[in-house]
Amino acid sequence: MFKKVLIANRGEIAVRVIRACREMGIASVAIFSDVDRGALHVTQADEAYLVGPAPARESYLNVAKILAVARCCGAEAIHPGYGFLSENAKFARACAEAGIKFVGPAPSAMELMGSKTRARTAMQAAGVPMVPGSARGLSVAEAEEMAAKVGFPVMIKAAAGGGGKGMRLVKTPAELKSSFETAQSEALRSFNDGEIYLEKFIENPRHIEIQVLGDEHGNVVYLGERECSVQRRHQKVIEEAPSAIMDEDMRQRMGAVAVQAARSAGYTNAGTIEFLVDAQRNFYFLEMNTRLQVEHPVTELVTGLDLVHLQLRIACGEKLPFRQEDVGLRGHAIECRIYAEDPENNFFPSPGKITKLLRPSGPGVREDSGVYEGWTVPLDYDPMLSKLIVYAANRTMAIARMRRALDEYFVGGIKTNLLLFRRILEHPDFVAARIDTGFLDRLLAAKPGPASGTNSLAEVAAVSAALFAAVAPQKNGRNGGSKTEDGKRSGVSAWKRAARSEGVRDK
Amino acid sequence: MFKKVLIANRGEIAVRVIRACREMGIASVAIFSDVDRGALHVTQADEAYLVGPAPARESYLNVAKILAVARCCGAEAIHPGYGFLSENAKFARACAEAGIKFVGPAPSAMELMGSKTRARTAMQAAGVPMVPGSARGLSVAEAEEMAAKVGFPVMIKAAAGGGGKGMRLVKTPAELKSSFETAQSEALRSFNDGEIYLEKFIENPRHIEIQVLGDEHGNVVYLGERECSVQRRHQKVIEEAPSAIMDEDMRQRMGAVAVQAARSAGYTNAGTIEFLVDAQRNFYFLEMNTRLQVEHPVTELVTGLDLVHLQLRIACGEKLPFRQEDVGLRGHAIECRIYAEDPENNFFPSPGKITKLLRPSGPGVREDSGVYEGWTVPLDYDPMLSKLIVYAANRTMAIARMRRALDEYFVGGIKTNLLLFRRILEHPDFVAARIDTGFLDRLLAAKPGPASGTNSLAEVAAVSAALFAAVAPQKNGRNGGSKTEDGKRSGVSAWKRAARSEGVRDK
Amino acid sequence: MIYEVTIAEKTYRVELMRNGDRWNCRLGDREWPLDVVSVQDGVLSLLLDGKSYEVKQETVGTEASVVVGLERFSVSVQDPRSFRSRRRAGASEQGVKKITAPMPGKVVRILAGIGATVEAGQSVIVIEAMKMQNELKAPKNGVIKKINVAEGAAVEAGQSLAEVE
Amino acid sequence: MIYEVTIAEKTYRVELMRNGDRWNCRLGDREWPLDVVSVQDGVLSLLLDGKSYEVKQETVGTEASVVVGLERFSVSVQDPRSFRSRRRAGASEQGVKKITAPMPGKVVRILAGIGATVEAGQSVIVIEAMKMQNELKAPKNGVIKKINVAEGAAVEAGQSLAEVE
Repeated sequence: MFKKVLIANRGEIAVRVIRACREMGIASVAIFSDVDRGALHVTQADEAYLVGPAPARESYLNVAKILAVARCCGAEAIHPGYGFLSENAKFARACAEAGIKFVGPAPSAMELMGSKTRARTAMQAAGVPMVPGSARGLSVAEAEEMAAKVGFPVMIKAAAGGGGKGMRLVKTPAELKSSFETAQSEALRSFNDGEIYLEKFIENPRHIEIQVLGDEHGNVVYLGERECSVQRRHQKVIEEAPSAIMDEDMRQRMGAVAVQAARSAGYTNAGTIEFLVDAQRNFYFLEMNTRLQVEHPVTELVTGLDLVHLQLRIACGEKLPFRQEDVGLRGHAIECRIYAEDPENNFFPSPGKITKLLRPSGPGVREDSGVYEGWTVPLDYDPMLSKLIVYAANRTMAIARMRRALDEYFVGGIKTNLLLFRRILEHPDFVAARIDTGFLDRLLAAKPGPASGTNSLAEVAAVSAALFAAVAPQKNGRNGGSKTEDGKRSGVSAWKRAARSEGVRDK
Repeated sequence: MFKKVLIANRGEIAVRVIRACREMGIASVAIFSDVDRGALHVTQADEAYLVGPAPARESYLNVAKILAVARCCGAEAIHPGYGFLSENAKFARACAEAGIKFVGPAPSAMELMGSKTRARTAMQAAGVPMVPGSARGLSVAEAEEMAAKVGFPVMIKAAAGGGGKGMRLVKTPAELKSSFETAQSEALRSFNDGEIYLEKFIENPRHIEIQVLGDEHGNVVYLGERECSVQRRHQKVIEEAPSAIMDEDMRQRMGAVAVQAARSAGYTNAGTIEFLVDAQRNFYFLEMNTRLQVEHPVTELVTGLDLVHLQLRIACGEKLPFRQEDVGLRGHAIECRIYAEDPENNFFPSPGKITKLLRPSGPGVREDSGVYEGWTVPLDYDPMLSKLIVYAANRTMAIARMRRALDEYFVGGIKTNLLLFRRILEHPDFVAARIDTGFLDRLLAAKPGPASGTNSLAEVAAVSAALFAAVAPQKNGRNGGSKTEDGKRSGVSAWKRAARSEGVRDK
Repeated sequence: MIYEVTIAEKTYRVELMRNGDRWNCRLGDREWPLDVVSVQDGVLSLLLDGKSYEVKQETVGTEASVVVGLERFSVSVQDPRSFRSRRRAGASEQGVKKITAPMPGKVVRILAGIGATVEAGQSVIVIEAMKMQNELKAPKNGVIKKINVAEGAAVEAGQSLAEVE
Repeated sequence: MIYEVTIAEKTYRVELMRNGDRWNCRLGDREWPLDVVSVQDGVLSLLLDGKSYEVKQETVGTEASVVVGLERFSVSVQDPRSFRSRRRAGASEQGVKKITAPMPGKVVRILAGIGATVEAGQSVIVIEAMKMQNELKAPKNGVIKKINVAEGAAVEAGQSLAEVE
């Protein structure tokens, strides 16, 4: 096994990989930008090195600097996490040239899957079901012809696209030309690549993905599916495993396709084949993610495996320690992505200091966090704070458990999306697993109804607010009579100050 | 299902049951003593009622008061947790008379198993293997005769005993009479019951127990075993599932015996049959615990079941939702009992205020805690703070994961046994699963060797101590520049005060 | 002590009376004995008629909330000393209004300069955090009287960025 | 600033020099630049030659420790102002010695009254917590000069219970 691994990432995923390294007896090396000196991944790693200022392109994307650190400290491998350099084939190549193992697939597989049109062609050749449409870049005229063939509505997509950019839904022939041109200019601006293709639009599909794992000896297995249909702007919000619409037959068919896709791409290490599934349970290849996914924990909980351990063992040249028939699914897992954002203000990010952090625990609760009480969430990166994952014997119990865990979770000082999860988990469609990629938008468009019991709770809130203002007594029983410390009153006094300054503002 | 359940307990197990209630949509009712007003179980429950002053006999053992609270608030059932009233058949009877369901077995089963000699007789009749010895109270003469028959060494035991009291190891015939008399007078004093019996002494046995679960419709299943051989003074310190010495054949044989034992006692709800296992893997009945065990989480992790949910469903009259053949074990789980005690000072309890609490999390880590940062652990009860449980694919990985979790765990302000677990988990005998009930005493008797790298770490500690004293800078990067607050310096200033007062003490 | 607490446009008059170690509370025409302890900084445990509430106090920027169980309530508290001035303040909608940053960020654009006439709801300043942009709007019709920041500046939550008169 | 830090009977002379935002440290004849931030109250993150240490400060009763990684070190720190008096104190073993409570508890028995002659290691007071009893011993040969508590009294960690002269 490697003696030392550098983690080219930050936040919860860096902490996740550091934990795996510690469990495997591998020294972990963190990198950090100026604003991350006190970040959790820095304090938890065995070693940590500054790689540049806050902007990611000067630090977490700074290939030369990261490789220099790796060489200098003697790291034998680099784990890229997700995001940042994780799907950057050039970085993977540079690692190889520097004699450092990149924990992921070969650069050639990354490049193949990085181009949507090349991936489409390759997957079609491998017999993977595709959404009807073109497998290569089109002109406007060709697009019009193809659209007529597959039938409206259609999606116009940039070959180099991602994250919803360079994508347009076209409902009628009349809109096609202008949508094509807008998408193309957006793609040129964003990705410096104007290649555009077209697919039939699948209405209200589910997003279901298959986790695959391949070693460097030709063995590839699938580890069941994840349902990721609860999305906002193509960003996953809640993921679960297994999917409520899956049966063993469909799982085996999708799994076989995913393994075939991975094999045909010469894929090694952990990867994910994303599919769209329509109302008739037909599934279509969407794309392959050539890295560890944010939502990998739900697969870990239902399979009992540790994907990061396996990634490191595979990268080290080990064979997969089990075969397909050894993989079994048990129970149900759900993940909520906790973000520093304000769902009541258009999901605007809310960086700042976490003044209070109460974390859930107990039976079936896992938290993969990248923050701590007192940490100031910088405004320079993704606003994800933590992932809350629960496990229970079945979906109903997992939902109940997640609600309980959310009740125990409290983040003070910044806005989070915690209360939004409560709304989702109580929604009858979610409870009944009637979800598709449009579910969350529909939920957000609906006015939240008045919660039951709000009135009497409002009275409790009013009394509590007065108590906080009145300097609450600081006692917890006979032997808990700690003295009131001045520094501990900041919350109350901030409130008082606010009240007073409001009072005098317009004098 | 019940609408409201009262939890007649405190600490982590009360919180554990409250969480299960919340997950099942049951309103939870906590009870508390004067010193527990701010305890976690009080703040987490839906309702909470004072039952008396700090001494347990006036509060958590106050049957009349607890039943009055239950009646008054409309609780339909009482969950007793473990300890306190959980094995008190009189309490179970009083609940039944008050029309409140006791979550546990029938009082008759509790009484049968509560008397060691009666239980021994009943279990022998049911064909459960017993340590050779007497099944009833003996005179000194009878004891001498029996000892000669089974062979020395023998154990002299009080029928009403528990927790190591009224027990004597006798190695030679000459010692027998005086040991018998000492044990008898101790038993009379402690339990007001001088009945004494005798068993052959099993040298260095393993302590392995079988979890059983019976519904009120005659179905009884076993849920695999737990290995609890790491003990100090008959108190379990680390538990794991499965046991490293168990194979499927032995598990089935022990499981069948345990189910037979439970059936013969008319046992319902969750219970545990404890066995001693000798070096030849012969197993002997030790006793039955007629309640939920502290260490139930390791069984939950390897079976994927929730024992508290199942207890409540059984108490409510539901049938077991699975059969024996549906129970499968996967992976390995280990539990450490975190106590407020000082292993370097004869394990003396260390109550007091928890000034800092850093809790482990991430993959495979579960914490069932009864405390929080700022809570003052009262000096009136058991010093258990929390249970740290890990799960991984196999025992080796579970040990590595527990070490990692312990590294992340920090309790400031009081002493704990956290560092002791590190010693245990690094011990070659523990790693090789060469453990028996004498393992921990042998480890504690040995001088801890000098830890590797201590010298350079001592230098880091020295520099850090100076930094703490010098008012460490309070910054975490560019946007973390929070001001130093006076109230937050208590640690450093306490240090300074100590240094100064030592300096002037002898002037 | 009397506090006026406003939640969702409803104002509650809360009177707190110390009673030795405990508190009594009058809300409207009801009076309760309060069993309350501060379990952690900013976290109260409240027992009311046997019901247990864990109440958390939250301040984000200049916005104060109280979280009871699963519900968050934005609260505004007036303490006794600010009563009179507050009433006056409530009556006047004519004075200077500030535009404050709702969260830390960077000023990326200033859309209306000093002296510009703006309408209520018109965007005045754009700030950015975590790659998302937020337009801060004029709170009333008026004229931009002051701009306290420059483009590119880093701002803290609650910082006053501009004033409209 | 110079500190003398004693760990396991070895004393380290640590000199800290502020260097703008940072610190330099001299330990023995080596000098290091320190990259140190306080991540939480009582928790430092220290980077030394690239190695990352999370260091926690712990005070239980009157005993101060520093936890580095998995190791706990009992430390005693003398700051510059207490140097001289400390040296004197170290030299005198003849004066009054206190018996202090190592943890909160209840005094269940007093085994030696005022005026009694005791030997070092002889039990003087028994305190109880969580149903376990702890015998507190005389720190030196001498005579019990003072007893500050009565049987049945509740005591705090670090409280002085008796004095031996």
